[in-house]
Formats: sequence, structure tokens, C-alpha cells
Amino acid sequence: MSKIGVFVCHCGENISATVDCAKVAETAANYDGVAFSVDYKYMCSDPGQNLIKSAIKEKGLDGVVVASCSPRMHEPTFRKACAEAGLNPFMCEMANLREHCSWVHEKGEATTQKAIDLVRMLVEKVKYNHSLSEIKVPVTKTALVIGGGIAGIQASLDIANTGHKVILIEKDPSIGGHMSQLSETFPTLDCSQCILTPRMVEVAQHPNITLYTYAELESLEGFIGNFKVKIRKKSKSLDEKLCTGCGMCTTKCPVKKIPSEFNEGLGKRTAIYVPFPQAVPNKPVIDRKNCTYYIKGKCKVCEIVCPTGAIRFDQEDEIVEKEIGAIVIATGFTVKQPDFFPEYGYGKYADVITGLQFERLASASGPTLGEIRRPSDGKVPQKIVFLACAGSRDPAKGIPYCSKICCMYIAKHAMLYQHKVHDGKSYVFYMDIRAGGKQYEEFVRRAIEDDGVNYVRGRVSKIYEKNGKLIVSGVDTLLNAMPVEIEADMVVLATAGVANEGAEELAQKLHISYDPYKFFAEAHPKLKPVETNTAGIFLAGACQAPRDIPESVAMASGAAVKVAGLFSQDELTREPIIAVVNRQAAPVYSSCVGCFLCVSACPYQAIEKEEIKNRSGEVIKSVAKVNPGLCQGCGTCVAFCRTKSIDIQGYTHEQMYTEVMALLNEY
Amino acid sequence: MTLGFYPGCSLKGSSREYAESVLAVAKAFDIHLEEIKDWNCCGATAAHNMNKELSLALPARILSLAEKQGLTEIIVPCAACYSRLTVTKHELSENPSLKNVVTDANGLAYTGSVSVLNIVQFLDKYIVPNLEGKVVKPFDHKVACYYGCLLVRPHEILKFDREEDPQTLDVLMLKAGATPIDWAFKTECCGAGLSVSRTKSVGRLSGKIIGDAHDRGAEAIIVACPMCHSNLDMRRDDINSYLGEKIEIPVLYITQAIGLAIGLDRKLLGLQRHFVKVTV
Amino acid sequence: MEHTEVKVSHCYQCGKCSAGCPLSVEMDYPPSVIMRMLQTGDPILEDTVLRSFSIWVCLTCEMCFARCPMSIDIPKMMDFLREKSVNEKKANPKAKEIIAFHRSFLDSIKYTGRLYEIGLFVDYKARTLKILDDLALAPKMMKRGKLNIIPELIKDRSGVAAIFKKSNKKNKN
Amino acid sequence: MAEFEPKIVAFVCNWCTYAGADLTGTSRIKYASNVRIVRFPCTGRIDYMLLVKAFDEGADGIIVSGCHPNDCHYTSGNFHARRRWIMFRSLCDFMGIDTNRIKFSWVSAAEGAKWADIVNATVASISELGPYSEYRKVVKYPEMEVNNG
Repeated sequence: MSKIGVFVCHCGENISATVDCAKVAETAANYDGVAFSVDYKYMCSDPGQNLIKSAIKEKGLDGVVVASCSPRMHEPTFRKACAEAGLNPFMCEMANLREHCSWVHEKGEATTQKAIDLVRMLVEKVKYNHSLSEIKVPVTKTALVIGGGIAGIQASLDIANTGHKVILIEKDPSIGGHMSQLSETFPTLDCSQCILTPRMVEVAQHPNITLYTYAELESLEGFIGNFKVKIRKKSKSLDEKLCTGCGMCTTKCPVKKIPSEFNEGLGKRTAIYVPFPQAVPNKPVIDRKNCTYYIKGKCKVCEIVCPTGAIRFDQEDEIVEKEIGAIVIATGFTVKQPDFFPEYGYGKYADVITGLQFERLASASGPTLGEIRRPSDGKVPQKIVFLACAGSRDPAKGIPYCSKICCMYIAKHAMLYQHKVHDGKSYVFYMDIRAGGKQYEEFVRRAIEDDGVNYVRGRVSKIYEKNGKLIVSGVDTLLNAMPVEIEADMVVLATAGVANEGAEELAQKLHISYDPYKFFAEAHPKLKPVETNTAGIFLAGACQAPRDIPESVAMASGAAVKVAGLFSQDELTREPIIAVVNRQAAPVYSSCVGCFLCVSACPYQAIEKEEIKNRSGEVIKSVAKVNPGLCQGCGTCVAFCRTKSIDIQGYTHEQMYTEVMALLNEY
Repeated sequence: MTLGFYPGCSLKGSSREYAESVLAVAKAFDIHLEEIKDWNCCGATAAHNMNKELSLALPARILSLAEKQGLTEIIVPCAACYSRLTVTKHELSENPSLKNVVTDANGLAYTGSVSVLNIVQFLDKYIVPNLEGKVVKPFDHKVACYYGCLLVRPHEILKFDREEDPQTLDVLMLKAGATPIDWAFKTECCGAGLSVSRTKSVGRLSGKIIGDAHDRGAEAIIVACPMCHSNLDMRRDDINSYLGEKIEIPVLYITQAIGLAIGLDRKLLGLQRHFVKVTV
Repeated sequence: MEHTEVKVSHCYQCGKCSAGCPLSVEMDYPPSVIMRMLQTGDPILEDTVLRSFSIWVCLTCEMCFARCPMSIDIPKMMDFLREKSVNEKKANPKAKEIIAFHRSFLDSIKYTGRLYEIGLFVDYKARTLKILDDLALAPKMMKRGKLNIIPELIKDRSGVAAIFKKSNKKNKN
Repeated sequence: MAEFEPKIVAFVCNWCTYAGADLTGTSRIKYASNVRIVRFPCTGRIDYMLLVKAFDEGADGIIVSGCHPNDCHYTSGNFHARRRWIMFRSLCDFMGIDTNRIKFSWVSAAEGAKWADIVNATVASISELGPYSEYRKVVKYPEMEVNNG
């Protein structure tokens, strides 16, 4: 006869507001095998845990069911408490009364009944639980950081400075990300490149950091502490060891009219190129799609002029395999091109540009060397209009969420414009000014009060060109929606920040979740903002949601600490939720008949053939055997097995059938 | 080939040249347009402004009559009628109880099987495939294609072209040898329903349209709606007094322009009926 | 108002409707302001809306709906408000001509099944006493063959009249 | 007679749907209380015999839900589940088990609202189908015989 303890938590009022916790505990007390049942205000608190511990000791409990929140929240807490009281932690199960019951149903009989059913289900399950011991696995103390923007740079440096190795991969030819494109940064107006480039150089020179630019993640296998990654180093058509970065090739390349990605199409680059002067590494790559040699088979000017003979036209992509202990994803975001707004004429009128394009115009390293000149004719705009929410907060045509950074960068843009064009007039059409952040509100006020930017509350309906002017028709909703028409010389759209193209595929490669907008999902919206649902994989920066620089950096440092914490251990313990093939006494040895369907079903190649031999070494039987180091515990093999010879610890056939029967017998 | 035809009231009266040109172009391509027998007015703006049920029952009667006559596809040149018929079809398919109310009022069976084509869709489907060889006198002018409201909005229901900066008329005119210009008032409202009751508003709204087309060098405005036409053409005095200048850009129905391109007689196309002299 | 299923609560007052509305300059309350007044649920403001000139000067050009970031069907609401305004006898006096035109229009088709333009003009002028307006237009139209002297009568006039009768049961216009 | 409240068992994976249902709770989205969730590591682990067992034991309806295709925490468990479901469904149809009583779906960890929708829709459709009592009578028949004898 089992001696099970049932501990029903009120969670303050989170559970008890809709579930009669006392009744749940009383009902459970009457179940066969339940030796102790109690309800308590906060089971996860110290007194609550002590209640469990003392009950285990005093009543000699051999199983525990904690009926409280989701096991995804507190299973480790309660299992640890059990272990401290001398009970095997895997003899503890949790009934999810909060997320799956009290929070989602109204108060009433039915809700309490559901709680009772959930508890009964776990009580019956725990009767079939077995003591298990955790599996110990080694930790590879090298981190992989994906993405070399400010978040990836920060995470790499922070991890590297704790003494651990870092591999940083970046898909573009240079690290730096969006931050390297920015002119000045809010709310201090310090120059973006001035504060970023020293960090970029530090990354390149850090002894603990291996940098692969022009490289992408090919595949990922394994688990926390023991990942195996394949990295595709895209061919740069260059021997980097020989290249000195002299720049001869880029000056002589005859293909000069390719829109520069770094300058958001406002400037041009060559086919062999370094994206920007401060690039790290400062060595070129050949853009094969636009290179004359790759298109027509002739040219090779770069090869001829290269003083060190570093050009390699026949270079192929290289796949590098690495063992990794933890991963930080810092792949950032992208700007939603506003061509889905035909009424704003982006793409049709050269002088309707995006916020990121304006950054390039305002940047000293940009195509106009920092002078605000409009793309169509190079004139300095005397009247400029900024539109907030050009895509954000627009479920009909754009995205429903707020992109968060636009209110601030628009204020910055208007301010920079006023600083550079003293007699110019600037207008900002906005709906709300969202300036929550240290010194942010003050910054926006400065734009309005000191720099004379005209803020108009209202959305613009249409922009059209007339006699060389862009007619912007909007309203002032603070003046009874009075029409406002501005004859502007240039219009800047504050485009929405969206997830990168390919974010979904990357998430699938990494087995992490993502939200409906394809931003990567954190493990808990408040308490685990940098963790993912997959242990050992962390998030930093705007790949999780639109983020500004300080937030991205803070998140990156947070993720780095998580990695460092992981690397501070030599061994990790892993839950023993793994598959096991049964073994019996001779002459049967195992009910496994050796069909090996499980081998083909296993996604981890964790099942192998084992030959059972007699004393003289003759093979009597071939059976399946699970390698506990490789098995991840998905249980696919269990469902496949026709002789029911494989079972998965923690979710055994016995346990699952018992759960279902217990649930329905009285339900 | 025979197709169903719903002319609507305007095409029988103040915009008869539109009907004349539609029929003339169709005939030139051996298409017979069979009028729905005993059709009634669609109710236009007045009905949906005053009485929702009526605004659905009147178009439903038209569609029921077409069904009864065995027509599967009807050509509706008037953009307003096209809009009312399409909206009615949509509302009745979305809302079965409304359908019952309406069929009860009409006393006619309604299944919603008739498909409704606007003039551009008709031209695209039946005329354009054979147009190239027939163009004898390319309509070699700079034209401003004016779509107005009811041809393209609401997109959710009409699902025709796109709401902002539509292109279908422009493409058609390109094929007729014209040079469509890029301009800003393609889908702005001409004032339509206020033509009689607030003529001044029409002068302002249509004035902006004519003004922009003129500023950008258009030699003709191409329309696909009798209301747009009557406002832009018949109300030219009001427009010119709003603009403070005398602008004499002619306004042609798309079918008139195509008719000219394939060498049809000007009179057959009803060009003499315009207020603003057609000089192109 | 709920049964129109127009999601008034979704409006966040961006004003894009008012900015694009070709008639908003002639309105006493631009569309976004109408939406705000309806949002409050205040009966006095609702009454103000029903008595407004805006709802009558609206041409249902659908520009607001086409550009609304929240896809709020303002034209549908306008149709509803107009009907309610007439039924509750709250129509704005400035809208007299507009309503008269609609009535003349509907009367014309009620009796003939199709629009009889001369009849419409005469009826409209009788209702509004705007005898002199557009007087010059008629002969010009006549000359160009754009006006029918005799109305086009459909055969099943009683059928059309029945439609009017049935749909007017609830409405007293 | 009190209104029929169907008994529905949900077999869900730990990584997507269980977490999605947690999110429904965290977001305080209300849904019908008829469903009891049984947690599995992965939909690939779900033994479809368990579904038959659940009907035998008195379930009126069943939900099976896991990660969206390609999103499986274990790479391919949900594909196995889907493939098996397709086979199992034809088998059920063939054997005379009502497949309208089984709802197969994907709910990710981010789809809290979708979970509520699926539960409510399933409760509504099973309520319409009524209790699966005749099936239960058939499968319990020998047992009752023994008991009575």
C-alpha cells in the first residue's frame, strides 16, 4: 500500500478564488493509498515546502502530489524539497490547478471537480512512479553566438571575458548589425559608430572569440552542454590569410552600381566589396550574383590587381563542425518595407524614404557625408515630414504591435534635421508618443520645446507628388480632426520592426518556439526573458521583440551570465526521462524481438542493436538498446514498439494508462 | 456570343452615350448583350442611405430576374450599379436570414449564381484578347484614367484591382495605344450623389480631379462610371468656377476610347452628346 | 448600434479617415470625431451624431474604410445612422435638400421601377423649392438627347411597389 | 435531465500545447471546464491504443495536440504522430469508432487563445454529438454480464 501525500496550494487567491481547495484536499484524503492530504496558502514558500518535508519524514511518504501551478513553473522546486526530505525527487508529481484550471474557469462546482479529477489522476500515476537517478553529462565550455549586431557583440565579449571560448557567426561580411548603420543614438546623441566600432575591434582581437563572418548556422544536434553544430562559411572568394585589406580590388572593380545594403540603397558599392569603411573584418567578399566573372566568365580585374594573390574564384562554401555547450541567438530584426502602403507612395517617389534610410543620410559615413539631402535631386529639404506608425499598430495593412523604437528615433531624426538645417521646418505625425525609458520623455520634449519640431497628432491619409513637392494630407485630431496639408520636400516613414526573413527556419533548426510574428519566444514573459524553452539556448536583443540599444545590450549581458553560469559547472544533471528496453532473465533476455522499427523512428540515433551472446560467444538474440547519453526522451520509439518492450521513464505505459483510467472512472 | 446586360437607369437617360458605346464595342467583337427583361433601378445611393433592406431588395430583384432568364454572367457598365449588385450578392451570401427577408419582399427565387462583371472585367475578358489586331487608330493621347470610388472600394467585397493607385484601366488604355499618366486623384470621390443637392461640393471635389489631370498634361480623362462622367462633364461650369480657369479636357468613357481606337464612328459612340467637346 | 457589427471600440482615433475623407471639410464632425462620440456611449452625444450634418454629407465613397488601420466599416455605420436619424426624425435641417433628393429618387423608382430623371428633378424642386437651380442644365441635356420625356415603365411595377411596401414596414420614410 | 456535459481528455505534448495551455491560463482566457489535460513528452509518444482505452473508460471526446509541423522539440515526433493519426483514423472509420469525436490539432506555446478556441469548439461539437454511451455499452457488456452473473 502506497503512502502518498497530497499538498493542495491556494497560491494566495490565484487558485482558491475559483477552486474549493479544502474540498480538494478532503476528497484526496479518502483515496486509497493517500496517507496525508492538506491545503495551504503558499506551497512554494519556505513554510509550504517545510510542510511537505516534515510530512515526508513524519508520515513516511513514498509519493507526493503537489496540486498547484504548472510543473513548468515549480516542478524543480518541489522535487528538490522532496529530495531534501530523503524522498527520491521523481516520486513527486504536480497537478496543474492554476494555469489549467483556476485561471481559465469561473468559480463553481465544475471547476472544483476538475481540480479533484486532476489530483486523482496524478495520485494514481504516482503509485507507479519509480525512483530514478539523474543522468550526469559533461559540459563543452564553448558558446556559439549567432548574429554579430550589438547584442551578439555584447554577449560574445561578456562570455569571452569570463574566460570561456566563444564562436561568433555573422551572416553578413562584417559584424556591426543595424547599429553600425545608425547616425546618432537617442537619448544622448552620441555617434553610433564611435561607440560601436571599438567593441567590434575588441571582438576581432579577443583571444577567446573565434569570428566567422559571412557564415550561417547549417544544423544543430544534441542538447544543453553537448550541442554539435555545423556552420556554413559562405565562400568569400578570398584567401583571408593572404588578404591585407589594402582595398586595391574594391577600387578597381568595374561593377560599381550595385545598391549598397549598408546604405539602404542610397549609395552604391562594387561587386567585390567591404560593406563599410570600419568593417570588421576589413576584408572584402565577392558578391557572386553581381560579379561579372561569375555572370559572364570574364573579368578577374580584382585578381590581377591584388598584390598578394588572395582572390580565389573557385573557393567553395565550407562546412565547419563544432562542439558547443550553449547558444546565444542574437539575430536581430529587419525593417518592414513600406511598399504595402500605396497611399504613401514609397518606391514611387524617391523622396519618400524609410527611417533607416534617413539614418544613412544623417550619418557622417553615409552617402551624403551627413548632410540631409534628398535622394531625388540632392537638394536640402526645407520642409520635412516624419510619419510615425508607418506599418506598426496597423492590423489592416501592417503589423498590430507597437515597434517600440520609432517614437524615439523619429524624435531624434527631427532633432538631427533641425540641427543640420537651421531654417528648415519639420513635422511629426504621430498617434501616441511612447517615450518610456530613462531620459526618453525629456528627449522628446527637447525636440518639441527647444528644436521647434512640430508634432501633429493624427495619421496621414495620403502622400502625392505635385510640382516637385510631396503633398502630405493628414489631420490634427486635437483640433477636431482639422485637415492639415503640408507641401513637403521629403517624407520619412517610421517603418515597423519585424522578425528577420528566415527566422522561422532558424527556430526550427534550433527547436525553439516563436510567436505569431516569428519573433523567438522567451521561456517566461517575465521571469525568463533570455531563456528559450530549449535548455542551453538563450536570446539577446531584437530577435525576441523590437528592442532599442540599451535593452539589447542588457539582454545580451543577461544571456551571457546564463551561459557563464552553465559553464561554471563541469557536469550537468539531466532528467532521467529516457527510454529503456526491458531486460529479463534468460532464456528470454528481453521481450524485444529485434524488429528495430524503433531504430528508424528515433530522431537521435540513440537506439542501437545489442547482441546477446552465450558463454561461448555465440549470438543468441539481437535486441534494441537505448544509449542513455543520446536519448532525449521524446518517446516516439515507445509508441512504435509492437511488443511494448520499450518504455519511457516518467511516462511509462503503466503510468499513462493509469492516468487515463483514473481520470475517467469517476469523472 | 451572348452575355447578360444590365444597363441601369443612367445608361437609359443622361448617360445614354455610355450604353451606345458599350453596345457598339461589343458588336464590333461579335458579342450580343442581352438585356435583363423588366429590370428595375438598383436603388443607388438613395436606397442605402435611407433604407438598408430596400437597398438589398432592389438589386436582388435584378439578380433574380437574371437567374430566371438563364443568364450566368451579366455585364454592368455603371460602377454604382456594379457596386450595389456586388455588395448585395456579398451580403446575402454572408447572411442567410437577410436573404430570406429579401426574397420574401421580392417574391422571386434567389440563389446568387449570377456573376457580375464591371466594364473593365468585361473588356479584359472578352475584348482584350482580340483587341490588338483591331486597333486601327491608336488612341495616341496622354490620358488620366479615373476610377472613382465604387469600382475599387470596398476591396474586401469587390476584390477588383487594388484600392490605392489601381492599374487595370491604365493597362487597358495602354493597349488601346494611349499613354496613361501617373496622377494623384485616380480614386478620389467626384461628389457623385451630391450632384443635384450640393452642386458646390461637386464643383470642389471634381475640380480637384480635373485640376490635377490638367496640371499633369492629360489630354483626356477616361472613366468607367456614368456618375463620374456626368459630374466631370456636365458640371464643368461649376468645376471651372471652382478652379478659376477654363479647362476643356474631354471626359471619355473607356468604351468610347476603345471604340475610337478600333475605328468606330464618333456618332455611334455618342461623343456628340458630351457637354465638353471631345476634341481628341 | 451593436447589430451593425461595426467595431466602434476598435477606433484609436488616429484620424486617417478624417484625413482622407473628401467631405470632411464640409462636415460638422469629421468621421473620426463621430467614432469618438459613439465610443463614449453617451446618449446625448449619440443624439448629437444623429442630428449631425456629417452623416448626410457623407458620400459613402469608402475611402475611410479602405485606409482604416483597424478595418472599421465607417460607411456601414453611416448608412445605419442615416436611417436611424430619419426614423427618429432627427435629420439635420441643413440636410433637407440631400434627403429630399434621396426621397425624390426613391419615389421615382417606386412608381416606375426605373429612374425617371425629369420626374426626379421636378419632384426634387417641388420638395426644396429650388426652382431656379440647374434650370439651364435641362435644355442642354435635352438637346444632347440625355433626358427622356416619357418615363421608362417596367411591366412588373406592382412587384417593385411591393418591395417598397415591405421594406418600409419598419421605416416610415 | 441536466444538460449533457461531455467528458473530454486531451493528450498533449509538453513543449508546445501544454505550454500553450499554460499561456491560456497566464492570459486568463476562460474556456469550458470539460477538458482534462494529460501531459506527454511529445505527441510522438502517444500510443493510439490509449485513445481507444479512453473511449472504453467513458470519454465522449478526445483532443490530441502538439507542436506545429517543423516545430517539434524533438525534431520529428509530431510527424510520426500525424502519420500515425492518418492511419489510425482510417482504422477507426473501418472499425466503427466515431472519428468525429477525436480532434487532432497543433497548438504552439505562443497560442494561448487558440487552445481556448479548440477546447470550446470541441466541447461544442461533442455536446452536439451527445454522450458516447452506446459505444460504452458495447465495450462494457461482457463485464456487466460477469458482474450480474
